[in-house]
Amino acid sequence: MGALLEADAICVTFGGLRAVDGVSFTVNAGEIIGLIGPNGAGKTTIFNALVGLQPLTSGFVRLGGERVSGLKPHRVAQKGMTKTFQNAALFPDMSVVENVTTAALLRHDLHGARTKAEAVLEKLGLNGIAQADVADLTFPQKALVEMARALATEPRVLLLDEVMAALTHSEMDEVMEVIRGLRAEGLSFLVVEHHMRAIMALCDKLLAVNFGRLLAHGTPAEVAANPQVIEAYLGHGAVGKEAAHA
Amino acid sequence: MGVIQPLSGPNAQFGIGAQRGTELAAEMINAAGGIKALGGAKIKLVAADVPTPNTAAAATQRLISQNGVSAVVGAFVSSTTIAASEVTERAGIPLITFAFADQITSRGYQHVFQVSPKGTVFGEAQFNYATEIAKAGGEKVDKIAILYEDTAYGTAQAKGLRDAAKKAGVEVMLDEAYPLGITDVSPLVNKLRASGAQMAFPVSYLNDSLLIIRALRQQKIDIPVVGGAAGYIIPDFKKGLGDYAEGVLSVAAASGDLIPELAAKYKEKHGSFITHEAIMHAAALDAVAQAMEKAKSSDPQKVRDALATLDYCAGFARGVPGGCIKFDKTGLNTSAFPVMVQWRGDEPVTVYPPQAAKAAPIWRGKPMK
Amino acid sequence: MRSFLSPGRVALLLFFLAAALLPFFVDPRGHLLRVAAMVLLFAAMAQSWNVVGGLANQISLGHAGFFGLGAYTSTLLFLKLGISPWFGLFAGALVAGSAAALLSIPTFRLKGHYFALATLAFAEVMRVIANSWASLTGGPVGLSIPFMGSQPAYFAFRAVSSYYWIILALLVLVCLVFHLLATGAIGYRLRAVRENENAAEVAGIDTFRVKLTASVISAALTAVCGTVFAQFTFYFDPDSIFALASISVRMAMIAIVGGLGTLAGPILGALFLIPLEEVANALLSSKAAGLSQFAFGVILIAAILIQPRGLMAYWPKKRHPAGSRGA
Amino acid sequence: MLEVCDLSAAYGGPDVLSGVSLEVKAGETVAVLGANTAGKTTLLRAISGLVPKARGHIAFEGTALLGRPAHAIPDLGIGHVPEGRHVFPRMSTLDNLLMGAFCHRDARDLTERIERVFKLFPRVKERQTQMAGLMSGGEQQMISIGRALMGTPKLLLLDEPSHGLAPLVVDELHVAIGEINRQGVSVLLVEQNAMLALSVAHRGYVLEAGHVVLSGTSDELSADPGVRRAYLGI
Amino acid sequence: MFQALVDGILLGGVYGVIATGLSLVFGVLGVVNFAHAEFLMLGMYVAWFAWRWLGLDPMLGSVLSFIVVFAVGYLVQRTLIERVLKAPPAAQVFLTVGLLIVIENAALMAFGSEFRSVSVPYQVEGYRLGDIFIGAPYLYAFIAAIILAAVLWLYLERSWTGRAIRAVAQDPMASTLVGVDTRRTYALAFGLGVALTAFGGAVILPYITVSPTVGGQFVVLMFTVVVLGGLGSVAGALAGGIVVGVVQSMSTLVFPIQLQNLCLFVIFIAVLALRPQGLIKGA
Repeated sequence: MGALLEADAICVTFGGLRAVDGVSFTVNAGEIIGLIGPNGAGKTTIFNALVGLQPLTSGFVRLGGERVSGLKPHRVAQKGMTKTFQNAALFPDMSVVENVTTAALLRHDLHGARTKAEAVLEKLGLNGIAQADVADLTFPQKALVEMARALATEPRVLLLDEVMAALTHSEMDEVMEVIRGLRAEGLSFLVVEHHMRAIMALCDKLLAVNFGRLLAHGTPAEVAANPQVIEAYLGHGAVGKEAAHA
Repeated sequence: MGVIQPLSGPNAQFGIGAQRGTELAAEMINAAGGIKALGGAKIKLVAADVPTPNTAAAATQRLISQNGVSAVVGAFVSSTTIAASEVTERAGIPLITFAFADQITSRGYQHVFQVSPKGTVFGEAQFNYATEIAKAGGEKVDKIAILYEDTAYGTAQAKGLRDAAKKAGVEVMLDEAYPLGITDVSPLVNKLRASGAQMAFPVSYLNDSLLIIRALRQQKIDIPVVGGAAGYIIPDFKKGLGDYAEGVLSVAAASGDLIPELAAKYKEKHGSFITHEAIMHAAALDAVAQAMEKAKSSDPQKVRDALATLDYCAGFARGVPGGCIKFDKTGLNTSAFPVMVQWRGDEPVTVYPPQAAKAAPIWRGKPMK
Repeated sequence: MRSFLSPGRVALLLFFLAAALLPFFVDPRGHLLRVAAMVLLFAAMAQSWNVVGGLANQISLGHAGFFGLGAYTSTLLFLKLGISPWFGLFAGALVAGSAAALLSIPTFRLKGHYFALATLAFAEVMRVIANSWASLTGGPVGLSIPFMGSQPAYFAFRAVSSYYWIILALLVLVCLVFHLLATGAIGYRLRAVRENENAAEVAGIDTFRVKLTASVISAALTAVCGTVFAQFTFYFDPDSIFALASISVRMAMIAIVGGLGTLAGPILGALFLIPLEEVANALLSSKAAGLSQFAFGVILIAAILIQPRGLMAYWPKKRHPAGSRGA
Repeated sequence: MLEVCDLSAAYGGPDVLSGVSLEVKAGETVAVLGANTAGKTTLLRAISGLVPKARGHIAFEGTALLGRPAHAIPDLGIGHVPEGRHVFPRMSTLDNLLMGAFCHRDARDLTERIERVFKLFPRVKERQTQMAGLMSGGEQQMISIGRALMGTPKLLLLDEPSHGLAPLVVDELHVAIGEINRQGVSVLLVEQNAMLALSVAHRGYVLEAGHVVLSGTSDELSADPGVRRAYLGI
Repeated sequence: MFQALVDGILLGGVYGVIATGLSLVFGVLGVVNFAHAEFLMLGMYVAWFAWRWLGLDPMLGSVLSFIVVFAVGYLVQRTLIERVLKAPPAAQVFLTVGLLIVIENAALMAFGSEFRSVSVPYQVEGYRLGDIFIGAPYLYAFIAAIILAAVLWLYLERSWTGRAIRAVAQDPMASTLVGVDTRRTYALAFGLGVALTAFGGAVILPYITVSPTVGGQFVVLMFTVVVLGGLGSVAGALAGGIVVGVVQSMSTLVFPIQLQNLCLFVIFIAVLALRPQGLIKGA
């Protein structure tokens, strides 16, 4: 199997409600895949299910051909997949470098982890704020630090949950540059993003979800032209009469 | 002189009574001219609150090194006393107590004196006296129940009861420990009723004793109940039970009617009758004062030696059944024995054994000869 | 952390130096030294609690359970088998550590109030067992350490100062362990778990193992304190050794009043509270029963309301004194 | 009716809203559009007094709102349907509606008010004795709106009513919102579903990163390529 | 066997009311009140003094206990608890533990340490149903507890303030949006919670003694009941009370009474571990 990450008909049910309903997709090495859909469509639940924070009701997740569904998140991280959180879940009582070092401990001893953390911060251009208290950071900085923390676990697949929310256009460009750079080193990404501009510019392929189901997948242009997707986003009426909803 | 008593916490009631006893004894000695051999030196009491054994060690140490006490009197609670004695023994200070766990004088310590009989002796007496009274009342007892709280005091006394019953060939139908501070005794009483025992021996502090007596009445169980000191012979027992206290028998270490004039003084001062813990601790203090007279010194070591050879039969010592304080090698008062008291009106009256009795016991409503 | 001699470290070293010199200036058998020994012992206990309560932010109200296990294990080994309490010390640590590991299985998911309740019940279970299993534990009568003069091999000394040295050494040891935990790899992981468990998991931290390690270490250290306490006070009984207010809550309170999760917090807290209590007991207990305990409670409430981060918050510091924000 | 002047707000960190000004006239439906973290919800929360650190000026029928305790605001005639619906999950539908009239608990016309809600949402009537927490998202949204209407508001704040709902239900709500407005209640509608919002509203504002970047009538905004771009990047 | 069952139910009804207060406080404020049992003690003292000075039977004195302790609770909430509502659990735990120590020792200073007990005529009466004995005070306390539970249910279900309390418990933000003053409601709920417990304390006075340390005997019991019923669930607390009463009573048929509490603790830890939301779900 060529796919690095494979989700096979994953379902998540919360007390009768099907939050994720039979979603399947694959991510190949070095790909950047976008996951789009309106609020409440189940994107974050899919992320949580992939990394093991949310137990699956059915279906499988495989990483590099090896089954990772059913493992605890730290085991999944060890296998090479981790995620960032929607509202930057940093460890608030630690400095930036401490936050990143903690994650680097997964594959290094304390000394090695510090070195690794500094290297990651350097790569993301964050060495200027390495000693800062995370409470003092701006939102974009927090998002970057969280990305740095995730990178410190040395993943093969990184799931980014709205890292670009509330960024200005130039900040967004910077972050996209970083992501592209990492992809060039062989890292794969699955990103949830609301800024369509960023998603369109960044992703190789898009997955669109709504009501926990996959609506469409394909190149950004294909997906953006899909009537169902437009309707999910703009509400019906936006695409005119041809978009009779099923 | 140091006085350690539980003035707060669940046993405070007894500690306060005991402290009042020591205060009364000290006042009387001072009023009579203090320790004459030391030029009329007055006794000064330094009190410390020891609600738990943990605090006892620290408080005792403080009395010894900060206040330079010659001797320590107290405490009412057995475990607290044991904790304190570990300190006094190591410091070479005499400790005189009324607490009656067997361990207190069975460790071969040189500086511990127990004015009362041991807990097991109490248990034995509780059983023997009661069966003898019953026999005199024409009732042969061969099935009994033992109920006790799981404290040092309760377990020691229950052991005495158990052994005495075994010796007398009486069957123990129920032998049940329950936690201190039990909130509901109905399972206990259910078990008692089902056991078919003819007589019940509860060993408990006040809360449980009230609960047990009331529950028995509710269930119309008329098994005689013979209390094991502590909760059964303090003023609140009567306050709590009212008329149902009348006629309840209990074993006791001492009783106010043995020293009527001193008891009257106490009552005048505090408004209630003198409890046995007050008498015994007063006697303990009295004994130390006598030892000082005898040693002509307040040096702890000399006081200890004088105590070891003391034979004192006056003052508060007369309140101890047997009338004297005389310690054996282990530090136990050899002349003391427990008595049986029975509630008559507002006070318990000594009814057994005959040599100490002030009135005849009443068995199932009938007075005995 | 860069310079070895930060003001904090200097203060801490000065404290230990002063503590080491104290016996030369006061009566070696006296009360003052005894109080000082209690200060150090309670500082050590609070520091042990701090490993779980401060670093992992799990509020345990049941550390008396481990404390008592230490005291009972070493004392029973000595009384029944004649094994020196010096070995009993390690046996106690082992028993308490195992108990902590067992307790972790049902409680590791619990947080905040639920964890506090479960640990409280654990200590109560220990107390009931010690009370009821009289053939082994001596039951409610408690256990006495036999008096046998000075026998260093059996942890028995005449002078208070000997115990004082041992307790001081214990405190140094516990502080060292705490420091290594706080600054080592596990310290990073513990703080991460404390602050955001999900994020910690995703960052590759086995949160269960981290919490387990902390609670086992904390329990073992507490048990060592229990053994030393038993040897020092010569006597204990189930009600006092497994007590909620005077052991479990006090350990936690000293750490909190001093500064939760900080190295110096428990020492500051013990230095402040234990003498205060001693003075209150000496001055007030014969005046009005309950007054000193009342004062103790008022101080606790005041400490929580005025400065929940403890006395350490008043120590001038550049950055955060790892506070108590929970997830 | 409602005037918001130079409103800024933050939750401890950087400003979520900075210098927002807008107004709602009596009888109007006004939409506020914008991406996820643009500050729309904060705007509504600030009007309802739930953002203690809000600065600037908000006036409702001439009464200043900032600084007033949150629980005193509904009585002025402002109903707020919060994001995520926030029904009382372990209360029956009927009790949920009754809670909406808490400010008017002595009013005599409570039954009539309930009937009016039932008329608007017949489905709510069918399930009036059920626990609200067990009902579907759409039904919960109807209860939440009904609850706000029980206070007979003059202005209704609606926060993402179509969030996570199936298209058919969204249609139903859309009709109901129009009806509510026709009955004389002004509406301030926050939506991500831009086209739906504009089809109901008379006017609209577009928020981006805490600033108002566009405003105009619904028709103007619907035709604006900027709005399309902001949502789909095309 | 049946005797134990009946005893357990009678006892459990009262446990239920006592624990309901604790559960209500947690349900509405999200604070675990470790000092809750101390309000039981206060309620008992109020009823005792009402009996002593006014000659009121504790069954009637319980109403007075309810009112007085409600006022105390209201004040405690406004002055102390309110300030830690949003604080981390550690602050809440230790604030209430401090409160426990303060109240207990204040009572010790004010009332002395002696055990006090009322004496009322029915105290030593009992009823007999076949082989089963029912002590009159147990029966009366049970009836009083059931009546109070019914009144509480009506209050929470039917009155405006009762509904507001439930609303705040379920969603404080939405409650504010419909005009409920949450601060006042919190204080009301706290006062009500401690008053319920005080009432429970008063009605058991005929078969129990009161002293400053009586609260300590009920702490773990209360928490077991509440955790069993689900923290925050009022109906669950009542059911939990009965379960605990029956377990406590039945366990003595098999185990020594000494181990009565051990059974409770084991259940307690097991429930916490397996189903921290409680065994019995309810409103």
